[in-house]
Amino acid sequence: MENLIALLVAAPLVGAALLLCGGRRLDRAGHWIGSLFAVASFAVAVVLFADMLGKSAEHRALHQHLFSWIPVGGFRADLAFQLDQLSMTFVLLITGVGSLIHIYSIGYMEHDERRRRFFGYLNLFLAAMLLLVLADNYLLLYVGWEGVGLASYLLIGFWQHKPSAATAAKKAFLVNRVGDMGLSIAIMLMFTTFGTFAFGPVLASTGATGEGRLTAIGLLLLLAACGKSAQVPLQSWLGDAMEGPTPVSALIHAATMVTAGVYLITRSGAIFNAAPDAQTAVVAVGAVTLLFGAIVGCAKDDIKKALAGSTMSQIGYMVLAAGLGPIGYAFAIMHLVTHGFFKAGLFLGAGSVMHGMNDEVDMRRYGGLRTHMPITFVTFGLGYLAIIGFPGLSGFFSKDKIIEAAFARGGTEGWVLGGAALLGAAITAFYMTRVMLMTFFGERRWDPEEVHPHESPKVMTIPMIVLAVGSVFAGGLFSINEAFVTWLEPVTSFAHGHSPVSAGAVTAATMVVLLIGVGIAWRMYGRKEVPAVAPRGSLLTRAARRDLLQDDFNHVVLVRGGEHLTRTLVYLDHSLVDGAVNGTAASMGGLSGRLRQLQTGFVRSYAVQMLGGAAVLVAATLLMRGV
Amino acid sequence: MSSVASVHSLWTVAAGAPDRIPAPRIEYAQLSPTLIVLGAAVVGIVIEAFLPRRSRYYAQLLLSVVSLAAAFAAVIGLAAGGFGSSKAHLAAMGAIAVDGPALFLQGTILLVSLIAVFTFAERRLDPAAHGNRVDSFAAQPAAVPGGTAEQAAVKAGFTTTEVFPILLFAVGGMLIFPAANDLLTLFIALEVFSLPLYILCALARRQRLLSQESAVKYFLLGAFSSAFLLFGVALLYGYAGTVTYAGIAEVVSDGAKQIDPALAGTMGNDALLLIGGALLLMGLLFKVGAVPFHMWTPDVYQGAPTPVTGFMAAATKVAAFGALLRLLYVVLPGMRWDWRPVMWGVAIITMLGGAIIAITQTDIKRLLAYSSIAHAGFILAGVIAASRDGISSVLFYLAAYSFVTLGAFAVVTLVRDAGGEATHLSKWAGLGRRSPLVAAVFAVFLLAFAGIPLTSGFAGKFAVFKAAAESGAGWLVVVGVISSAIAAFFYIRVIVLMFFSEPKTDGPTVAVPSALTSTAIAVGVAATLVLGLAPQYFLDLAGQAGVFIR
Amino acid sequence: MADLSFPLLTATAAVPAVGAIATAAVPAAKRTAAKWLALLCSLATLGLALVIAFRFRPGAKEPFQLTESHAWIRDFGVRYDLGVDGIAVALIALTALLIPFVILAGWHDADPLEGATPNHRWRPTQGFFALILAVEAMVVISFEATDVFLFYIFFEAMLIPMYFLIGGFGDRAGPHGEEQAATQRSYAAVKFLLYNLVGGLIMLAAVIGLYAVTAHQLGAGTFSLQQIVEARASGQLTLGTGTERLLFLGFFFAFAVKAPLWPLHTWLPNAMGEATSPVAVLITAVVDKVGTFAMLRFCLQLFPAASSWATPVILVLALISIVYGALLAVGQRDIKRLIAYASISHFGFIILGIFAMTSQGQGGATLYMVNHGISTAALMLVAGFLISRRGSRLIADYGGVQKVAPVLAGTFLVGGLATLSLPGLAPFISEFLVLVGTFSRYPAIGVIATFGIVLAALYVLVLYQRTMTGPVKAEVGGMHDLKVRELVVVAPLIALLLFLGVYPKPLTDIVNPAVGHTLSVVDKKDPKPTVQVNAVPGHGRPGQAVRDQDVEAAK
Amino acid sequence: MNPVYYLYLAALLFTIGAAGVLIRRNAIVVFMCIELMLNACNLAFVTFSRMHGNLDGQIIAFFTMVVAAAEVVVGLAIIVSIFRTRHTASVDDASLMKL
Repeated sequence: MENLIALLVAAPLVGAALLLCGGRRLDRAGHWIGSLFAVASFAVAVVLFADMLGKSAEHRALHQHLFSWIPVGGFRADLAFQLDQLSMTFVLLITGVGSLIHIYSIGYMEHDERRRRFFGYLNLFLAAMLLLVLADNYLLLYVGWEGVGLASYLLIGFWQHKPSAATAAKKAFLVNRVGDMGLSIAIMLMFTTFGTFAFGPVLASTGATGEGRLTAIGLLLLLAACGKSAQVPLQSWLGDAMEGPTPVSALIHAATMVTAGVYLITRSGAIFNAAPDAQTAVVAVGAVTLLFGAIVGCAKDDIKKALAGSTMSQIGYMVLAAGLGPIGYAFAIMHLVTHGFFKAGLFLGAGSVMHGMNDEVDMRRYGGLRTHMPITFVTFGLGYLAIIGFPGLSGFFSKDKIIEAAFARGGTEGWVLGGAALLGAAITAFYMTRVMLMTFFGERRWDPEEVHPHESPKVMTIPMIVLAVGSVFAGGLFSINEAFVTWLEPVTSFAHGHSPVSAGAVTAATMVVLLIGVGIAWRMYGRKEVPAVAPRGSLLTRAARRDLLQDDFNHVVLVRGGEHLTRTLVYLDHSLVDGAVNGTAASMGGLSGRLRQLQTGFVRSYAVQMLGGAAVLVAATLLMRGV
Repeated sequence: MSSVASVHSLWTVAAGAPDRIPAPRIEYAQLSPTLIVLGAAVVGIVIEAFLPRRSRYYAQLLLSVVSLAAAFAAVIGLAAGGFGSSKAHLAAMGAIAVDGPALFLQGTILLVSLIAVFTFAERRLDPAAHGNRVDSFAAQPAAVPGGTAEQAAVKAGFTTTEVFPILLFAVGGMLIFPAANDLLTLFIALEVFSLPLYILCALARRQRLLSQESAVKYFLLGAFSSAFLLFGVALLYGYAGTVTYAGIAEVVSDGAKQIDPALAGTMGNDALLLIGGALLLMGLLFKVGAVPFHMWTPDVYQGAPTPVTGFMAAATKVAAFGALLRLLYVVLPGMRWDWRPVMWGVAIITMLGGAIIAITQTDIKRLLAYSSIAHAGFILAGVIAASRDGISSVLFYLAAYSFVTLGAFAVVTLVRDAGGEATHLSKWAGLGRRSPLVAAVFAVFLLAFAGIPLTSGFAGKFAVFKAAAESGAGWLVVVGVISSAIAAFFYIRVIVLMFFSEPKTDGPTVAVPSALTSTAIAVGVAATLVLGLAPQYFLDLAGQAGVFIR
Repeated sequence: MADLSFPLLTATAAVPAVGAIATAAVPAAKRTAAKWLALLCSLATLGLALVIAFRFRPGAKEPFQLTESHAWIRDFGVRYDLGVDGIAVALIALTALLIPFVILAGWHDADPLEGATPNHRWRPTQGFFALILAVEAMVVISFEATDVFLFYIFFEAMLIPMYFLIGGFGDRAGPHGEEQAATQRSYAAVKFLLYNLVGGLIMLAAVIGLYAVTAHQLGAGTFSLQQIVEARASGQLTLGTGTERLLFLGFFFAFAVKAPLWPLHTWLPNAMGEATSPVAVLITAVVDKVGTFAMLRFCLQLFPAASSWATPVILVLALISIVYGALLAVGQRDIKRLIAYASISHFGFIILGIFAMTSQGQGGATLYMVNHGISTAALMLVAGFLISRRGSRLIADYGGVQKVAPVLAGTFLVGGLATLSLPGLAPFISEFLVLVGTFSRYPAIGVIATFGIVLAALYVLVLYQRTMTGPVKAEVGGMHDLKVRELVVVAPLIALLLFLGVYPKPLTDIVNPAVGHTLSVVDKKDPKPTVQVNAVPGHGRPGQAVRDQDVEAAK
Repeated sequence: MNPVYYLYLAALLFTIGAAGVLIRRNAIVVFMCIELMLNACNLAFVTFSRMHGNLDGQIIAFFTMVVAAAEVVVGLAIIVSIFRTRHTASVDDASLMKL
């Protein structure tokens, strides 16, 4: 069985190679090839999953060792895979959602002459992402980690002729690199501490080393997670990433890649459990981000950017949960999966809306679309209900558990985190309702002469429907006598949190804040007419539109500062480092010119100098003897 | 009082038994190289006197080549006869040493001169005047430049074939110089090879004003320095009471058997020794062109006819350094601790001075002159080593250097424009484009000068620096290395000029030489590469030759 | 014994040398023939290099294999000693591998300009390819030399052909016309030569010093690396601390200029900027490697004590090179200068790895030499193709190339990604090893060096964005995509980058023993991990951990 | 009378000669000064010969005279030819080559 694991990665990789090197002759079949390999990978995943279910919990972890990758001295990295319940969950999510989005893209990218390349990139992404979750050591994980970064770079900048797209792609890659720095240093630290960086030994030996090192490793891993999962302070790239085609946003920047950080933290649970300070940092980041993203989400008029804010915020929930330790890991992953469904669904919905609206993204130019694109409306609506945590839908189960766990952290910390989570829930309800209302309800704010909204073709709607189904039932399914938790427990270890407030109270509170959020949104956007041009808005609103000025900060401090620094260095390199050498040469020349003057051309001056020389010679000789 | 008596006894002895004066013994066989050359020179004069003008050129050429070749053969014979090592001894009643260094240097000088004769005899480069081929020497040196007499001479197709015997005389002197074993012989040899050179300098066909000026400068300064040298000789004689190297050395190292009271008076007086030694050194340093006695070098090199310059630059240096070595190693080893520091200073300022001043030169011949000064400095570093390695390394360096120099100047004769040789650097721009072969050859010589590996220049430089370092002169080596870095700069400048700059439209033409100059250049290149790639054989030679007889 | 067998190493150097002479001798009219001749010679060399790689037995005890030894200049204690260790084999293979691509890429670089007056004497094309082969020969032999003097000679002599390559051939008509370009070229060439010559001459002083020392203590002066190392090990030869340090500095200076290490780097941007891109590749990918290689082989092995004495300073300088080079790369307007500064940054990594004195560091540094060679070659050659199309080196003159020439852009991107050492491509492995190796001994330095990977991403992506993406510039519009010849050049390099990125084992197997030997000579051991883990080989199951002191107690 | 005085005289003459070389412009005079220096050397030789009571010094003196004569021949030839070219015997005018 374990020999199939490599197949998971290989299939999309082969697809990518074919499509990217195949050249124009594959243009017509390109998208089918791409989807085929994606589906194939999904099929393999299902097979493996079935096999895994057949085994008892302890013996589910599979392992495949291909070959020794980098053996240098004591440093040995293997190309080996590890498929346990955690990886399995991700594999299913990635390949499943991935396949759906491949299919969706067939329709969405129909009119793009570079469609073949697009599917090549998508396959490349799948391969990298699978490598990330299947690696059995941190270095291999790092390969996948940067691989998905590359894929995301290529896909964000897919429409390279748009400078904005190219810039966004670059920004995404650079910000991620900052995170990657953390990961690589963490790996070095593991190597110097444990002499290895394979999951097994490292995670098993955490007890043997001091807490200081573990905290350091934990914080470095957190930095990596922040980069990849767009957590504060490295969140700035996600909004711009929406420059990419919508399927990309759905797959990479909602369902899978951005959740890699959560995977990393959960996978490294043992380290964090042994380093409470690191955990505190994690929950702090999570709490801050979930609010940050939510607030930003409220102010955006660009439907994709609004969803991006929401993604940020939802991942904040997951990180928060992951930071809570054994009481949270399982729920983090669970929310991750459900989120994968409904957020992907929402994005695909948004894509389908744009598809029908000539790629218009400004929600202020939408309105009253529910009649024109019913399927999109329904699927989007279900996704909406799921995300705000409407009772019975997936979001409800996963998010509710996280809030509960947050309180369960105990002490003031618990209250603060719980409060934040609740507040987040309220804001989520608000901005999602806002999106819903502005898009599908109210009067139309678009010109029927120019745009003719229409429902998308089947190849696009079917994936949306599937995802909608997922976002409705997944949560409930998982929660049937804690199926999901028990499934993950061998890997992440689970502990019931003892929350100061009863589970029922938490649920009630969630319901209340949810209603408040929806209510406010209804008063602002349902009752009143939405202006086609954004009003100036309050200070907070304006700040939120600018991502709470965090981008401007980056621009002023990092970009400008960097430019000045490099310019100065270039100048110094020329004037100082180079100048020193040239100066020496020049001074040589000057000296030469001066000495030349001695050669006056007059015999008698020569004679004088000879006489002088003779005198010196004699004097020196005498001095030597001291006569 | 006693001195008077001794002088008186002198007379009585003289009067008493004349037969007691020993008849001088001359080992003709062992002096044969010198004798052959000088004899040939005399014959050359006779030829000038009696042969008709037409046939003189060929007769002279033949004579010089044959005689030089014969002399070289004689040197080889002597060396093979073991005179270089086991049977080394003093000939001509101790006046002339026949030993390793002497033979090695004589061999080098003879080869160099042989090649120099080829460049002297070159008659293809200058455009034929009135249907007669002309070489680079004035038709009628006595005539006023541009005057009617000169034009007549040119019309008549006169050529100064006297240059060959004159050259031979100079060579004769040079052969004696490094072998001279007493100060008198040293002085005479010096004059014997200097005077002909003065004349040769004045004989250029083109730019005769410069030529004459160089001659007069060379002459006056040369005479000036030789006066100092002679005074030094006098003082040393005064100190030691003898002029034979062995004798002086004995006195210097207080090894004199019986000290007669007259000697005791002066012998104690080190001032005589030191001043005399210093002046003697100065005379020799002048000949090798060491700073601060180098002033004549650039002017003379520039003004003299290029073949002569090449000959001077190569042969004079060899001879002078030979003499310097013998003086320092045979006569003054006892006072090593006095002259070594002084020579340190001289070597350093010579290396640096030559290299630095050369940077801003604009005339190729002056450039080479300054480079020769810098090289003198490098060789001095080897001289200072004061070890057997030092001797052999210097010998090797001299051999290597002289061929490179000769070749380089031979190439200079090829690059010509309306006014004769185009020696201004600006004229050399783009030479590599116009005639790559010549430029490449010249580049090889320049790289050898710069001491780039795989050329003889590098092997030589390494040898002398190695010797110096082993004798504890590490910092001298560092200075040498730095100055060769500086020197590299201007050699490279010339290469850049030749290859990387666009040729000028009114640029010079490269004359196609006859077999003579071609041979000279070819030999130069061959020597440069052979001594660079496989120097071991020659190092062995120099190594075996590295012992002076005293 | 070695003398009886076929002199493989000599042959490997001799083939290109002879080829150079032959190529130069081809008459002016037969330009194409010269090109093919050169290409064939370089391929033959590649063949021989592969034979070396296969004949080489990584496991063997003796440090050098395939040795040849002949007397050369007895008076100088110089022997013609050749021999290869793993590092040398890897680098020889790299050299032999790159030269054919260099020749192929420079196929038309030395063709006489259109409308130039035919000159039957002036044969630039023949010269160009002959010089490239000459450089190859000298580089190969300096990798093979186990005699310090022999190495030095070719280390120096190599400058001359390089000098002519830089000064004699450049991009057609730079921004300010041919005249200007010519002057800049000769300036760059002279700068290159003087910097390296000064370095070499200072090294010469040290070489002579070394001779003096050996001659003084061993009776006869010697330059044989092994002999000296053994003598030092057995205590026959003992250098005074001061002497050893002076000699070390003399050697290191030359290599640091060649490498180049900050602040001796300024010749590289000029040289790479002005030279044609194949020659630029020759400089940075092949010739400069001799410098870093020599640090590893000569500086460390001849002067272990002095090396570790100088390590702190050198590490700091290397660190400066890494950051400084990267930052200046970001600030460049000229594509080739940008790549040059990037190389400076990379050489910083190599030197860092060498002087980290850990097996990961030095193994990584060796891999880095190879990988950097390949990646820079890929990037620089593609850049050259780009420049040859537009006739400008300024980044600002490009834009939207990706639209008109997707393949060119794609290869350029891959080259760039290799330069920023993306995992999956070869450079990642070497860079990570260097970082790990450094980190395990000097954590702070390792961390700072890691910033380099962010900066690398910055300059590569900025370069790509400005040239390839965005709206198509008018001048770029008519640009045609890569031709077959150009694809033949680039594709194999990229394939190699991928292969070595996924399966570097063949390389590491060759290199590791050599690195081990070097470290043993320097007498350094890898730092132990703080926790002893009996790692279950590549297995997910937890292995139990024991504290260090328990291990001690167990003993 | 003490022969050392002759040495002093010789040194004096030599110095005068040297000074003359440096001071005088006319080539002929410069040349005469050099001859004076040589003669000073001769005086020194003879004196020392007397002091040491051997004949070497005197013999050398004769050689010196011969050499001096030879120098005159060559020197005058050169000086005369340059005079005929430039119509001046001033050494300072012969300064075309410099720097």
